[in-house]
Amino acid sequence: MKAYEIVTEPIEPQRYADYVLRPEAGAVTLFTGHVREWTRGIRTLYLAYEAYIPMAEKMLTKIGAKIEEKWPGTKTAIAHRIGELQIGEIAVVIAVSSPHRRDAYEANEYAIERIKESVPIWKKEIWEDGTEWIGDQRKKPDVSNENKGLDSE
Amino acid sequence: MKAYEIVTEPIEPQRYADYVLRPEAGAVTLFTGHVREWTRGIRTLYLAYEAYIPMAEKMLTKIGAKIEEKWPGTKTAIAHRIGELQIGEIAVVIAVSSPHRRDAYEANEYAIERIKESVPIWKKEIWEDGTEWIGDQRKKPDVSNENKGLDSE
Amino acid sequence: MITIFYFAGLREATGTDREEADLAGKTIQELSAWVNSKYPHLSLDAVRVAINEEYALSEDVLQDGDTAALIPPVSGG
Amino acid sequence: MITIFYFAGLREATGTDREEADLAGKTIQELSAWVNSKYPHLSLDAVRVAINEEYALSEDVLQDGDTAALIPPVSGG
Repeated sequence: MKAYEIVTEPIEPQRYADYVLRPEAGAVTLFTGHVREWTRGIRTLYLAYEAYIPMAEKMLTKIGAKIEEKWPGTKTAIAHRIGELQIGEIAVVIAVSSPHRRDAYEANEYAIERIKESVPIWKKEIWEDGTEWIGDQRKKPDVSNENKGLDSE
Repeated sequence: MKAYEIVTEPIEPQRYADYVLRPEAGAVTLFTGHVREWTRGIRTLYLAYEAYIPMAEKMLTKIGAKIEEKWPGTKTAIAHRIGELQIGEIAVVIAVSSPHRRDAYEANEYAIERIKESVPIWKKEIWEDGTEWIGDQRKKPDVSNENKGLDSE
Repeated sequence: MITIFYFAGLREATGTDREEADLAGKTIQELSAWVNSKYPHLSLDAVRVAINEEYALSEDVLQDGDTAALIPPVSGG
Repeated sequence: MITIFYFAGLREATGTDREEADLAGKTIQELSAWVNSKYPHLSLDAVRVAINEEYALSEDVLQDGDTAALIPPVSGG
């Protein structure tokens, strides 16, 4: 494994937690983002993710470097899976170790915010009656009219 | 396993993450607290934890119930290990699943704060030149004079 | 009879993890005084007491058969 | 020559994941105009452009051999 990677196979989160552990680390936070079946009453059958792989891995690496700068003493590993993912499967894993727990929580949450904001990865939701590339996570599938120009429908 | 337990064997964190995962959960946070070798220049050889087991398990269960009340839709599992723990080993694991990630981070951090504040579990640090029951985590071993009446030395 | 539990540093300082005492009808405050008179070197300043596995108030009254646990400052996690 | 990458909805809407175009010396803004004139049904409002895997500004200038990626709003995580 690499510390910052886009993968196509199922993610084993423990590998990333193990990677960041060191004798001086008292806390490890491990975040996993999973494919959710229901989003405000709309049932997802499965998801398909795609990425601009080299740029995405570069940006994950930069996020990790930024974290180690903002929270000295932390160590980070991040992986995002692409391809078809079933309900419950892990799309993203973020592991952060730190001497003290506060930093491990904050840095971990910072990582997922940064990923959702700027790392070139895209999610397509496949429902019973259609599909859509999700272009802005603040919107719901059924109200994303502003993004229709980018949709696959 | 139980959702809220005091254990004597090594903790396998993934079991707790798996326990809280459900189809409606989009996020899982897993916190592990590890035995740290160095604390402000003092080298720990290993730790010994003890607990008032039935009360500790009751209180962990209450913390979980409180979390599910404060952050509806979350599901929590917590385990704390007692006995002798070596550097790097897991003392505590907290798994929280939630439809949305914010709640999973907040609820997880809430759990560890509550544990450190009131669950009857005690840590004894074993250094090269002595031992001490740690009675107040805001203090360092070498400045905990106020607690000396409770110390084993 | 009341069963008193001692943990961590208190267990080591008293040399016992539990003992029985005839303290039914007494308050938690009176229990603490009893422990303090028996073990004068103990400081109970920061110690909380749990009755039957629940934190108790100093004015709560012990009933026959209760377990009272002396809880020094905790340090789990 | 410049290589242009299309992802996600843009890939499906253009029917291609990449193409070459003679845009060396042009700005990102001019690249966008070129894409828009070739695919008038595309809305590029929320689309960012990366040159050689780094987000670029609209006044940045393309050089021969660059790759320019059109990045629709991301939705990883």
